Amino acid sequence: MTTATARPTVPISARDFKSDYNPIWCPGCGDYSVVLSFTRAFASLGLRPENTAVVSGIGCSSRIPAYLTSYGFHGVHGRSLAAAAGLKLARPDLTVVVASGDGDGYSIGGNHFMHACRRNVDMTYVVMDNHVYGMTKGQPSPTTEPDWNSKLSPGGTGVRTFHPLVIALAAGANFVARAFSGDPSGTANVLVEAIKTPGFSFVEILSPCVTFRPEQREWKNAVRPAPVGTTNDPARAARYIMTDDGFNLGILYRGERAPYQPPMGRGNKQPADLEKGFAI
Amino acid sequence: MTTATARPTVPISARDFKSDYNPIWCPGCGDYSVVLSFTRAFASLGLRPENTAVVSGIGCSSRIPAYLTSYGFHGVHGRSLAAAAGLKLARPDLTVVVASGDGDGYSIGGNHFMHACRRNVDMTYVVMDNHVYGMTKGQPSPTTEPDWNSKLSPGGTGVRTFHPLVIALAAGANFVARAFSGDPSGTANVLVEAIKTPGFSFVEILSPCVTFRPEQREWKNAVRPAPVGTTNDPARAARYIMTDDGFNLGILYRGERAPYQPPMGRGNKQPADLEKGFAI
Amino acid sequence: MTDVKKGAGAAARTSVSVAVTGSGGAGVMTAGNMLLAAAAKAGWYGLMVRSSGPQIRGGEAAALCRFATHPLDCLDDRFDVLVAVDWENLHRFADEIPLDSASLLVGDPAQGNPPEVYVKSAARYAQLGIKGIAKAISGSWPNMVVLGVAAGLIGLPKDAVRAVVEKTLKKSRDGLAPSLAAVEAGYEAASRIGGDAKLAPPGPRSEPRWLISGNQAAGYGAVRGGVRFVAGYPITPATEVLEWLAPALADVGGVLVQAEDELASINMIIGASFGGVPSLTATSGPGLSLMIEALGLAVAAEVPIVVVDVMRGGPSTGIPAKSEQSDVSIAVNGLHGDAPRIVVAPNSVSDCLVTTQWAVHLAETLQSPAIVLSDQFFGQTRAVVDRPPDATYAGRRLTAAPNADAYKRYAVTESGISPMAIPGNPGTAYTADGLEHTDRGIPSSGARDHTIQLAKRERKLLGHEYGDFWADIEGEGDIAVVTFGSCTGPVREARSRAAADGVQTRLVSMRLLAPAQADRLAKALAGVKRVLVVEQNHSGQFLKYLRSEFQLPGEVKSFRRPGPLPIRADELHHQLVDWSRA
Amino acid sequence: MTDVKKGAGAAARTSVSVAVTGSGGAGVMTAGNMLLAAAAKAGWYGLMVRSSGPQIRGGEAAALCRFATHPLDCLDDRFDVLVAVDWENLHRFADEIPLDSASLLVGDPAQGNPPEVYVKSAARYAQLGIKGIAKAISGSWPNMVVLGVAAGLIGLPKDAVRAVVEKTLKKSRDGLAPSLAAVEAGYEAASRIGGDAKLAPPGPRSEPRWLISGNQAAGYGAVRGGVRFVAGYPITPATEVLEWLAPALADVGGVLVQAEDELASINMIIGASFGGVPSLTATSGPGLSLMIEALGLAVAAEVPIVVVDVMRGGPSTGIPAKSEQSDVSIAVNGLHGDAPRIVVAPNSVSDCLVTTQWAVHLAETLQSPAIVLSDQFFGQTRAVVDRPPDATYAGRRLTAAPNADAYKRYAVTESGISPMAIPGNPGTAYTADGLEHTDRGIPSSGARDHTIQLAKRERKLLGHEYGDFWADIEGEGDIAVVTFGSCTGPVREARSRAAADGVQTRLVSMRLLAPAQADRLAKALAGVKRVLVVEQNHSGQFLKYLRSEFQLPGEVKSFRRPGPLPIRADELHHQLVDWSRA
Ligand SMILES: Cc1ncc(C[n+]2csc(CCOP(=O)(O)OP(=O)(O)O)c2C)c(N)n1
Ligand SMILES: Cc1ncc(C[n+]2csc(CCOP(=O)(O)OP(=O)(O)O)c2C)c(N)n1
Ligand code: SF4
Ligand code: SF4
Ligand SMILES: [Mg+2]
Ligand SMILES: [Mg+2]
Repeated sequence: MTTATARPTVPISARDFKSDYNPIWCPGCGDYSVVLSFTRAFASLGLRPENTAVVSGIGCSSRIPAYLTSYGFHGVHGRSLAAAAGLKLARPDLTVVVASGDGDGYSIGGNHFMHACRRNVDMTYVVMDNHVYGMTKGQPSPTTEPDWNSKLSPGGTGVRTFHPLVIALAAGANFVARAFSGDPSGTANVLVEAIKTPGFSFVEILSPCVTFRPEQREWKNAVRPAPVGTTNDPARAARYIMTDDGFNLGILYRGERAPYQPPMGRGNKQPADLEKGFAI
Repeated sequence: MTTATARPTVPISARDFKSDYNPIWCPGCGDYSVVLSFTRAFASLGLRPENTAVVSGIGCSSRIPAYLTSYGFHGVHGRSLAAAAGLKLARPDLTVVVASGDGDGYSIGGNHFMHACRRNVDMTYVVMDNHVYGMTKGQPSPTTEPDWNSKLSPGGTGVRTFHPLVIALAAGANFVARAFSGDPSGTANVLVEAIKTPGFSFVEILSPCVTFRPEQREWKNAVRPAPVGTTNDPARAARYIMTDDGFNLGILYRGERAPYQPPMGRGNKQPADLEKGFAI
Repeated sequence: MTDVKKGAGAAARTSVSVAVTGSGGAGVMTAGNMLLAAAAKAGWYGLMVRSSGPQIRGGEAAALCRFATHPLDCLDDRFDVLVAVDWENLHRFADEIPLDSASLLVGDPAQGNPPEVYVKSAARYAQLGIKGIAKAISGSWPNMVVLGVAAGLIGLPKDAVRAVVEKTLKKSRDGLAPSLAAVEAGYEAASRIGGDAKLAPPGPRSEPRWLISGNQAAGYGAVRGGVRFVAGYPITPATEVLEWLAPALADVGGVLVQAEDELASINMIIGASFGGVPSLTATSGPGLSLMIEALGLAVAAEVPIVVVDVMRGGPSTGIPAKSEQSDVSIAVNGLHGDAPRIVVAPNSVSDCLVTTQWAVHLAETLQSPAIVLSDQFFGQTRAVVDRPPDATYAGRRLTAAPNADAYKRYAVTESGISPMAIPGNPGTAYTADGLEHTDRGIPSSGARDHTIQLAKRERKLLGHEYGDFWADIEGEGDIAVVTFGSCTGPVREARSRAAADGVQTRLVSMRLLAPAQADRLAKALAGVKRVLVVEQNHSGQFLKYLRSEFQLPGEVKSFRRPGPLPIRADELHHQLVDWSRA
Repeated sequence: MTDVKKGAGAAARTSVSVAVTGSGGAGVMTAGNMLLAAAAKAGWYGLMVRSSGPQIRGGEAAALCRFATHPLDCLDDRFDVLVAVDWENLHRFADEIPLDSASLLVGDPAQGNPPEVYVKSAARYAQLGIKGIAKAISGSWPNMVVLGVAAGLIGLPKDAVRAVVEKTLKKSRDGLAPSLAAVEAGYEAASRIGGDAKLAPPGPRSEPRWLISGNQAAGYGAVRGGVRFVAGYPITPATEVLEWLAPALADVGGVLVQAEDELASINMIIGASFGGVPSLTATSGPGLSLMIEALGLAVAAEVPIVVVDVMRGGPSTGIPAKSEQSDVSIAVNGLHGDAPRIVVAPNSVSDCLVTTQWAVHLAETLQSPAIVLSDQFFGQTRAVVDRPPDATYAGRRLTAAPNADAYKRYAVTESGISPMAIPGNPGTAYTADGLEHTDRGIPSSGARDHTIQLAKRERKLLGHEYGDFWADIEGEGDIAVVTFGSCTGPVREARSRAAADGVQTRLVSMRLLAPAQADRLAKALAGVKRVLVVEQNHSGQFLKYLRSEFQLPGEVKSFRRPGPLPIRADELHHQLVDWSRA
């Protein structure tokens, strides 16, 4: 996180980060609480709407920017991390948070995910994982169980599920956590730490799709705080995450990699100075 | 590997798999020997040119199909794995090998790499890694050292290198190996095992770019057989690979996942039978 | 305007339009589907368009139905009957469900007052305590009452409705009886309300009929054309093509894979087709945009593939669930380099079948990518159609013989088509290439090879004999309407209304957009003094394309409007009549 | 045809073309670059095109140079002098380096015989033991001998050549003396060979001159226009734009990132520009194809960005290192939905600077994506140019004031341009959206919002006053040549040759392709009876585009040919003269 240039004059509450636009989500969708967690985290960090930007792709989860009062960017499907990296590199003074879904982030957006982890630009990546494409009405995503039946994959895809946290670690993310939308304050706390940690922070939020995966209502009984604390050893974290059942919550890894710094010259030349190279 | 339907009548030698078209590569390029390894592996497996297909993207390394006598597909940059998966799923009787480079495979093609590992279609993926974009004359690739100086990244990218073998394991590849183009028979042997192993096999071949990375001529002094044998435990393999220096050669992991089987109905209906669903 | 069958009495109409609306959970789509199924069963034609607000689930929804004694290709200009379960957000549908003084509005006064716009429409307002009726029948739902009301108002035989309800609810023994009772109560209410929205009796059913959506039809057309490999990535409003194909392909021994993205899906089908298996994908605008690079590969490497583009509102993510014809430019022009391709457009729900099948045939015959421009209206509309004819278009690729002498994959032939060696064929191994190449397929940057191969790829498309299927041409007269796709339905209706006013017009509904058929269009327009070009987009993409390829005769007018509202027969009718008198 | 300065004696020419060829390692590019630098130093104008075979390194290569007393925008039709270090694969360059009976071929008989095609050309063959001369000077290389020969033959002052050699080799003390000796030997040989290829003395140097490639010029134009963020992915022949920008941006406080692919690079620049920083990427056909989806996002969300497309041979991977103008269609038409965008094309190497700067200005002013259609010829040609004027085009985006009352990002204004709130600005937080939206930016699928926003986005481009810079218009006469980009150079030369034959023509070199400037073109073509449309592609993409947007007056002819061979002034000259007499 970079401190906003304009210092807050009036304290800002969570409510100030909500927008007046009504979500289009189904009643009971897990994503409602994620909005709450975002606003709480922003308020508790003392951010200001004008210095905060939330970037997203396409999907139910990706609709979040419009429900917040902050600068928002609702781009195309799967490319939110690229847009966010451009924004943060061009405007290092902003706090940049990216909101995505398991389809947007791990399927079409998978390459940017890996490379964002490597590049380690200072921003926070939040994926609302419901193991399904909600917006397009119920197709399997990379995190969907191989035997989940759907119209597009009768009898299941038969494809191994994608382990986002393992990939994030393997690719070099600097902060890896899992949260549950049913616990908005726990999620807000994780978001606060994610935003505060320099470099690329990845937060996977289990967020039920009550319409196409009604059985996910049971997730509230499955989640629990991870029995181990935060480690800064990627190998240890990998070992732990590879063997967990996907329901352990908390900050599982926090590293110390310096955030990406694009090559900078002295930066004090005028454009006309560049002409010297052409002169005969 | 699926056995070719047409049984070889005449034994085929490695030479029969070479084409008469002259490579465009620079003298001394590592990729020359990879052609040799391909032809030897194909011959020793008793494959036939007509039942073998080599699919590639764009890059110096991706030029390989034309230098072989087998069916070849030289597609667009970064998409070879997708084309190959389509080919193999439509034509399970063919032996499908994919040839790529570190730019083609890990940068623009990174998403297909991850998802190919997960999907586990029965094919072999060979990446000729020279830690540079050779074809476009010397830009950093994901495996390039962060401090390698180039015109496009003066002083280096500062970005952590990509660990292809770790990612392959984390994503679910069923066979993971490293080879060196300077050892064509060792490489051929690895290819034979990769092709024989059902599911998605990944072979990273260190293949020097003598033009843009002349220092890679020294690789021949750095490589050595891996001190550990092949394991079928992905966690063990991951631990080992994460800590090696990138120069240990051999088959580092071989799993037992069943290859991807697309959903199949009874498959015995006629198109007209499908009309019943529309009838009033 | 609603057609009235001559001599059938004022109350018996050949076409009736009914909308059923309600907010989340009211089940109006179910009611609409049952109405359609019952009408189909009873021998009428009909169609139903789903319309809903932006909510994923639970928002306001409308089932827009039209029934008739003849096949239908579009909605009518107005609705005869609107049955509203409640008034919530109904005003949002005002443009989509126009009422007038001849219309009937049925609604529940317990829910409040009808929206202002409908009060102003002067439609007759019949108050009906829908929720109350449902409540009185324990276990029943308002939508079943509505089903009965609507069916009763338009004169659907009760048997047909009962049969549909029974079939739908056969698994829920408890639900059936109350539902039937609710339908019964609806019929009673309808008879009290009365009105003149009764359908004329259906004609004899000469041929088998289907109830099908354009997306299903496209899927089946693909299978009939020989497609046995499909890769796709979900996107509204194309997903149903894939969802229909998934079990269907499995049944006929084919394969469907869900890809990680559209880049993968199109490259997968190119790989599969290189392997000799006719292949297809379905998508919409954003996905098509991602497929542009690989479409060029299919052109250069001469690999046949079909891409069904179910158009929606653009640009960018645009309006995902609504119809628009705004992907014409990208389809006919959107590749880098000189990249000839085939673009076809079905012009009715059932034509989605034959045109997709034709696209497969053309792609295979010409070893070229073919784009099928369908749209959300076709794709997601369910319609009662005559079973389409068994078209003979079957993919037939010119393949190389085993051990062909000195095989040249890109041999320069007179037709431009060269035998393609399919992997497995001995003695003809070659490398397919997106780099410019010699006739053997060896990469070449020489001017001669480039010119020869560019000309060959152009020639094979230009030289093909596409036959009469290139367009539907109807009528005579010196005014011609040139259109394509889902505008064809309203144009057809407008033409027959204009004819009733004594204004004769021609219709050219182009099924083959690219390659342009200049000579054929010139012939079709011979003697024409005025050309009206009709399309559903903002910038006149179709007209611009026509201008770039043809010299349109006489005075040319553009009639266009972007989605989501359909172009109506009524406005076209006026345009034609006014113009004829100008 | 080579211009001869009137009164300057038969041997003093205003333009001379020299090619230096050799196989791998012969150093012909170095020789060519030194020749160009020396000519520049001595006061001539000139340019050099690199041509090489498909090999990555070590294949045959040619430096195609032309020198003149006036600025140059293209190669000549033929070469006056060809100096060949060896004959290997020289025949491959036969089309690119045409010789005729007035040409001089210098080569080494020890390497064998000149290729058949050159023997047939009847060029004078001067035998010179190039390798032998080099061998005799210990530590020297044949390419330095060739440098001396070529410089001597065209009359470059020895001082200038020496100075360049000294500067280039200043770090290699040992290499300098032998190189200078080899150059000296080359000069001697040249004086023995003689010939009439001497350049007329250069005119006075009025303004500062630069030696620059089009790709560098585009990069500098971007910086001058205010671009401070660039993301890109390497691709031939655009990489040098990025490579020039990497250190340059760092120097002026900007940022360049190498992205993982083109999807990332364009989305990165959209994100950065959303953040208020003018942003750009550079690519070629395949990359542009991958950027199509996000270009639509920039249209819909109204985010200014610039994409420099350095065109190469297409379709698909095509011919990566050779020039072609075949991305016109995709640039002007290649987005899904109704997506107006800006397309500009520089028409000389140095114009790459000003036109790119203008593109940044237009993108920023109109909050729209702008595509710059450069090509491989411009991009990779190094040319001596007059320092371009200081254009005043600077990106100026209309931004929102802090705490703007009830801020509406997509407010409907008369111009269509709405103030854009830049993150950091308090009280104007909004969400930029690729979904169709209301004026506030709230997603909307309503017909009204859609029509309003489509019209607004169209209006802001159509209503802008682009000024005279939209095209370069020259001359009078009832034959007009309409062209763009790198065809402009040969057209200019052809026109002046035609004028010498008494045939007056007009030139319209369009710099602004989209939005189409119908009124301006009509004015430029007023009174014209014949229009020749010149472009370098196979299918006539530019002509088709013109036809789709304009009513071209009179008789229209298309003059086109795909790459890689350039369109030559000579053939255009004949076309114009023949046509004027037809
Ligand atoms: C290029 C492109 N392809 C496909 C789509 C259709 N699409 C919209 S959202 C979505 C998936 C969303 O899934 P996820 O990211 O998991 O979000 P959720 O709706 O489950 O929150 C898809 C495939 C699109 N908009 N653009
Ligand atoms: C879409 C697209 N983007 C960029 C390119 C340009 N390009 C060709 S090869 C290449 C990189 C090749 O690197 P690598 O895969 O490592 O192969 P190598 O040449 O090193 O063997 C690039 C960027 C292209 N052809 N297509
Ligand atoms: S479909 Fe699922 S993810 Fe989307 S809004 Fe409804 S419950 Fe939420
Ligand atoms: S550039 Fe490098 S990778 Fe390419 S051919 Fe030359 S040595 Fe090989
Ligand atoms: Mg999801
Ligand atoms: Mg490489």
